[in-house]
Amino acid sequence: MTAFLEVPPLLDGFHESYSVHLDKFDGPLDLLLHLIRKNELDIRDISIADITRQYLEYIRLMKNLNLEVAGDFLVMAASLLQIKSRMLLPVDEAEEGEPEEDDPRAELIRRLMEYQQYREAGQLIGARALLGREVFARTCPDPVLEARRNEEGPLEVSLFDLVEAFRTLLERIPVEHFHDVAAAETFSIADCINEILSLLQEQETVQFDDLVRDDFSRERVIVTFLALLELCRLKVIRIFQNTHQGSIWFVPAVGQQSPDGIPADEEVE
Amino acid sequence: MPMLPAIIESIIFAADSPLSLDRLSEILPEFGHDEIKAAIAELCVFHEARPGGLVLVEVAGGWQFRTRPGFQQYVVRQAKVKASKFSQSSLETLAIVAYRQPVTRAEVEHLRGVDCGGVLKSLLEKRLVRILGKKDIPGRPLIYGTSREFLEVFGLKDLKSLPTLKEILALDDLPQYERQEELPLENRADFPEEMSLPFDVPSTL
Amino acid sequence: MPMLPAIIESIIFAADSPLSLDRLSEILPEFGHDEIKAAIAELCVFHEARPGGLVLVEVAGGWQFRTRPGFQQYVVRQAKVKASKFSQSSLETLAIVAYRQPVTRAEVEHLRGVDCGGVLKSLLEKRLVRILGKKDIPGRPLIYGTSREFLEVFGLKDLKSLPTLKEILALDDLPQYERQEELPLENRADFPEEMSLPFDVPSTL
Repeated sequence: MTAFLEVPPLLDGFHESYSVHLDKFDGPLDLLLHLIRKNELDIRDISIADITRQYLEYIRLMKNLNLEVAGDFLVMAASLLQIKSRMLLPVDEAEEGEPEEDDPRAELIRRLMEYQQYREAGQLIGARALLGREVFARTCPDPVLEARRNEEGPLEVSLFDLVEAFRTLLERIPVEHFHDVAAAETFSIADCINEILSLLQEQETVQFDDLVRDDFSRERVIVTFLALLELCRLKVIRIFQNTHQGSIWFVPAVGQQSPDGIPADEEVE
Repeated sequence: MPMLPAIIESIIFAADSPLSLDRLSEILPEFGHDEIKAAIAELCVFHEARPGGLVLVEVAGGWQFRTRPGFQQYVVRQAKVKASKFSQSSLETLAIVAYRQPVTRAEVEHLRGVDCGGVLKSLLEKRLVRILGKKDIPGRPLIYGTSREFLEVFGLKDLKSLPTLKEILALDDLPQYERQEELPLENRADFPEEMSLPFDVPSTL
Repeated sequence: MPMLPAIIESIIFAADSPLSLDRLSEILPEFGHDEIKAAIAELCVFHEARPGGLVLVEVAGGWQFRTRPGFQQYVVRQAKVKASKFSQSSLETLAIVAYRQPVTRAEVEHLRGVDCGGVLKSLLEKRLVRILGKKDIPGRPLIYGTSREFLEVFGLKDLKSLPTLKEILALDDLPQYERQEELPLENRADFPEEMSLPFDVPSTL
């Protein structure tokens, strides 16, 4: 895949008027496959030394042209050098300890072959007659059908739409309203409330222990407890304890209410 | 090269509005106006004569394929199952309820800045949102949360499976190392072109 | 009473999306399932054989009229029709999601060797990929799969009609992704943060 890359203007403006033809690669594996093909190598028996040298030359070229080199390319550079160094070591070096793969290249070769498989699959599906590219469907709504539309069909919306709607909303409003929305790394009270509500949809009663069984950390227990208190305060749940120091149980304070069940004067408040 | 009638057929079929003879002539400069006119006439006769479900008709000054009159009774049978699309306001409201539950109408309205009574009511009717209870503050407002149907519509196992905003935002982020790895410009300038790179171990391999 | 093939033709023509055989049977309860099936087959053959601009194809589990392949050069001339394009990275990513679903972003990135956040997001926006939920492993990462739109756009009957992956030759092991729980992120973590040039890394060599 050849692309026409513009060299971004440098501070000194020297390269400003330059542009070069340079093969553009969709990642380090793509570049490696290209090198293997160019050198007519067998993918199962690549010369790490040659490939590594050419790979690094390419990266250096990109750098000299002030093209941004993605971190992924650098990670691969490090891996190649590591493999190369391991191949320099005497073979009996690895006799102790856990059995290693004999060929230091094995993992890389496997990745390359697997990548090649998906790369080809991508080309195959991309070569199909695509809707909106090679073939087209009718875009004009049928007037007969349009006249009879109503809103009672199944709902069609994706999870991504929902989250995107939320994201757009957040962009509109000040951050302080949402300090707790972009959940911290840790388990938040809001998460825990969601979890409890979710559980209560499935079962009538829930035990405190069920909530902390998987993760009995101090943080989790406190968060869970606070979430329960909050739900209790909101009168969403009721809490029971049969014996002193016994299990804490809780049940929904109100059953699943149907929309018809809303009192007329209370209709959405 | 395909036949002109077939070409015109495909263009008219894919168009989102009726196409006039002049417009078709513009689109197909390699064909004469009269040729195009004749091809359209041929297509009209063909579709009218064959016992099919479509006809080519002239509407609003242009040509368009329509279902054959008399077939409406069949065509409209699918109308009632059209998937209902969500308006931006229902999506936003639903998102707030999903991410902030248990939540009151006042809280939803505070966030959206507009009245949400109608939207909430329609979400309740669609059973995506349910009433969890009443808040213990003056006025005892209703508290809303999402329903089991909500999970079903979005194909979620439970509320925990709802992607967090952070996870979606993370799709735009570059990986950590990519951000920190900006090469200082001075180094590049200092870097002698001909100098062999440290890793360029003589190819003894 | 009109002929069944003509009725089906008008219904499919009017529909917004491909209609399945089952759906057609529901819409036309007065006809037998087998009758409908035979009529569809007849329609397919008819449109394929006549030198017209449309064909009836089976996609995403249903039937839809589309312009005949090869006519795009004419169809796209209408200003409003914009031909969509796919980059190699989106096709690769899409292929991985299609063949490996449900799949996490980390798995896609491991297979491609590059960050895929941006590509995944644009595939989500194009509705070709959807969020299936979260994986039950530590960190609960989002899992992705392909959508119905993916089948429609790529003209596939179902996921089983994806082209078979070229076998990995001469590798004794079966695909290793099951074992690859531990994604090789160690490499990245080992990467010295303070390094100035990528080439300086192997100081240990």
